[in-house]
Amino acid sequence: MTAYIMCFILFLVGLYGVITRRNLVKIAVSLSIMEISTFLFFALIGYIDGGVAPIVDPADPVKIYVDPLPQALVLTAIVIGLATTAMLMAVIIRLYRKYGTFDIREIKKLRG
Amino acid sequence: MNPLIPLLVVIPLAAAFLIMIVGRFIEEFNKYFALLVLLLLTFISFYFLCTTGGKITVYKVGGWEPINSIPIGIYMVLDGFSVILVCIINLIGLLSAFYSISYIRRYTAGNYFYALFFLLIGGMNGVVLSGDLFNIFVFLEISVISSYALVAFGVESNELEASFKYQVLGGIASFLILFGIGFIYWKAKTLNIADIKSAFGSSSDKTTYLFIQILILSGFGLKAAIIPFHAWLPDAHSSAPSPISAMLSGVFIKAVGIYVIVRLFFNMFIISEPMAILITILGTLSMVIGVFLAIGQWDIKRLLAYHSISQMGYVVMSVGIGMILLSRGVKADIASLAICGGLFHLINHAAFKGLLFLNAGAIEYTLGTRNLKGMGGLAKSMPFTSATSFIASMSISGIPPFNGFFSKLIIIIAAVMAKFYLLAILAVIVSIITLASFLKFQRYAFYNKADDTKDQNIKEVPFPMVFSMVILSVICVLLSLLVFPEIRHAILTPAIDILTDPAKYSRSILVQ
Amino acid sequence: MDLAISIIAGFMIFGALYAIHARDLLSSVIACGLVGYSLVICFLLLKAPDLAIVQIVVDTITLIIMVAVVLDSSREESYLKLDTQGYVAAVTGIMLIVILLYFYAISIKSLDVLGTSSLRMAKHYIEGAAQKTGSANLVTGVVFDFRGYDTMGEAVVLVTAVLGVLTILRIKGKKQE
Amino acid sequence: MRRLLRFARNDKGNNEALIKKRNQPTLKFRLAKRETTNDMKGMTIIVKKTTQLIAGMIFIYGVYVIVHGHLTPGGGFAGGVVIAGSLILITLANGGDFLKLIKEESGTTIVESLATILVITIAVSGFLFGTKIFFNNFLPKGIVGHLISAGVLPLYNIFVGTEVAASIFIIFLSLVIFKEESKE
Repeated sequence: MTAYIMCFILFLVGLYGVITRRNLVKIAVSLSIMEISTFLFFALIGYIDGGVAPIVDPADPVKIYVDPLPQALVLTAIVIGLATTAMLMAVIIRLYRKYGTFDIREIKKLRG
Repeated sequence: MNPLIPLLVVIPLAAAFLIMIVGRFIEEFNKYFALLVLLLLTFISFYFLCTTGGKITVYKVGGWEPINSIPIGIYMVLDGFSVILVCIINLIGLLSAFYSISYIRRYTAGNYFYALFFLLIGGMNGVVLSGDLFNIFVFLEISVISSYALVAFGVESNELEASFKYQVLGGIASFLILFGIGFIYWKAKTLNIADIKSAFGSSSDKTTYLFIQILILSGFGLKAAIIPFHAWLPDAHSSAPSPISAMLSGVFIKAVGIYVIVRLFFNMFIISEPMAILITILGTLSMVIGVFLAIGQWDIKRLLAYHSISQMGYVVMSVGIGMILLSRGVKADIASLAICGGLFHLINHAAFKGLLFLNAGAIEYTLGTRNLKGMGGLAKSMPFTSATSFIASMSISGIPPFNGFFSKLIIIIAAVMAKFYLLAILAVIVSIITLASFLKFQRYAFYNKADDTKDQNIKEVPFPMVFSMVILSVICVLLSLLVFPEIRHAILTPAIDILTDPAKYSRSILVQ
Repeated sequence: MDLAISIIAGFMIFGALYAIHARDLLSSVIACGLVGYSLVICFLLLKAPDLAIVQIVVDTITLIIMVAVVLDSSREESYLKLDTQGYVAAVTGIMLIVILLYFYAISIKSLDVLGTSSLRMAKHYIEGAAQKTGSANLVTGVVFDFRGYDTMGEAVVLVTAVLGVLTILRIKGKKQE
Repeated sequence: MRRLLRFARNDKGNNEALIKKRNQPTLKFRLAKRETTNDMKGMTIIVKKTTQLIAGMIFIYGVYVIVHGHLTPGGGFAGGVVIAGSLILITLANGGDFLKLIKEESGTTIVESLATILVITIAVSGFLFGTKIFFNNFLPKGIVGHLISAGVLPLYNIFVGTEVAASIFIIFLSLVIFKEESKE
């Protein structure tokens, strides 16, 4: 069970970063750390001891396979994560061109 | 297996891509095509409203039949509760699209606007019609990502900043939800909502359930902007173009926030008293704090956005009262009354908050400002906007002939009958403060003397905008008909039955 | 397996902490990329080669996009003293983390231990699934056949992101009056 | 990473002052200075030629992953992402103006919209032909382990692969174009 706890600690590190950091890029980095920990969590759920990767070999069919469903979910979630990161980076680059800084406090100050 | 159900999701998604391809070559294609498609969708959804009634229809995507009564494919579920949401989404969507015909002329890239608009609608339809937990997440992401882009549609600095804030909080919410889904899969080994209910039913492990419920509640609570999670809403809803604000505030926070919370906590989890009390407290807090935050605002759209938080608080509170009573197993009739009030108010809120945001858009379109202090005397020059916004303001603050009064009345009666006197008193006080706040809005915007410095050629907004506002105000008046038992029985009772009888949903899905 | 994954996850936590606290934004971004690459190793250990292929490329692309944004700037995180709001955020953050972690550690005790997962929905994705879908790769079978509707949604999410990025990066938002 | 840095620096054009300012931060690379005297956009000819070779191989690997998606690890998403990676590699090596970038990058959007619409069309054709069920695998399944088997899954793989590659490449391009445009 240590692996599950480490995985959740990673999630919390990301959450801590989002709450405390005041830099746009750092916030994006923290979000992507949360994302990574979630993927790890799903992969851990599906693992079965002694299982093999879920690819059927017609010649030798009797085996234990790991659970393919969480893997399919992560496959979907990875691409969704890429989409959200791209959106976030687009807004960040736009904000940087407007204000010339990544610091969220200065942006607030400039906006007044 | 009604073959029309997937069409509600596929048509808007396909329309978005068609607009991107064909709209490149044909000018003005996007507007008329959008109207046509939304008209079709509204027609389909009202057809469902008339035919669904009390039965639950399941559509098995891919034709995968359950094995040993364990579903293996994705289910789409249409029942009395989701059909109400489908109608709201498509109807408000149609009116907003009609309104945007003239409103969006000031912006560049109309094709992108309509494509994202359709993705927003398709995503929300997908969320509401889905019976599978991960599928809800995927469609939620479609609608949420398109709303990120639509909030920043004007690419001014405040819009970008609002979008950034929204994206960060929305990102946290998404990962909390995803983690919660992982937990549920770990515990139940299945993703179908009805099947999760039956898998959960056998074991009793309080701590794990509580943790899962808190993850899910905070995730979807962030999407629904219940009070400790509300920080993104005023910025995002006030920066978006007005038709989009109407969509976001009138429909979006309900479809991806309140709907999913209610659906999961009534039909998937075992109703537990601590969670019910927590939900009621959160609802009450949003109701009270939202309205106090709204008083001090001078920006119209921010004021309306804070009122959204407060009005959603009414819905969450009354649903929470129903949950408490159900979890205690007493007074089932009062529980169904409370839930009825909540759903009624949810429908009403979609109508009048959509209308108010459209009014705000009309004022901004004419004057170019959103500050209440810079307005005045608009009642003469903009009669339609003034009249419709008067109806909406009276509706939201609960003045008798309009719809808001009846739903608030039902909520307060339910709270009194369930012996939550404090909540009833708070609801009345909040309603009075709402009235004061909207009287201020009316007075400063429409009835005060206009500044002499302003040029006097203020005209009424173009026809499409007027038309949408008038239709919505008619709907506002008509919705008060729902208070009559016959009509209420036809529309609201199927939804209430599904929520008050928790086992019914899972039972009737698993046998199909 | 538990031990191996824990060690890699520990490394990932260090990487994440460095990424959050580094002064130079470029190092921060690269540390985040390293965390992603460690995830690839975890996927390989957990017998998920499909995920490993996708993650390694997606991580590289994310890294390229992030570096492209960071290199365009002054790269230094401007060092301002924590104001009151910052302290409040930090304290609430740490309290929240401790509570959540404690709660989590209690609540996972009753669940399946790593490696002993039982199957309910996924049982039929494995038994005879190759004949049902005709695909030897079970993950592809699940992604495109049993849960093909999800995959359509996912393809649409990616397109939505493209439209969103193109929308946000327009030079002019409003027409000149 | 090093290539990327040089690309980003070169991207700035030949403005000496800018480059000096660029060089101030902590990380320094020796190659960067030599390149500023080079008139060509992008990286050195060696890098370009090598990249062309490698990118072709990566591209073919991506196609392989897509086509064998139902037999070996990988599939539409993995292969599409690999193809996008090869395209991005070429763009990075050759510099921004290699593609004659203009504001409306119309071509790729159409490809990607069309690919998605084709995925939806196949889904709906399952709806029409295959006993009225959305997302039905209505083609004959074939023998497990053969290249042409698994009904519509290879088709899904191909279209999703195209769509993913186009989408990711377009996201990258739009960021690059934006940097070019907003410089003035």
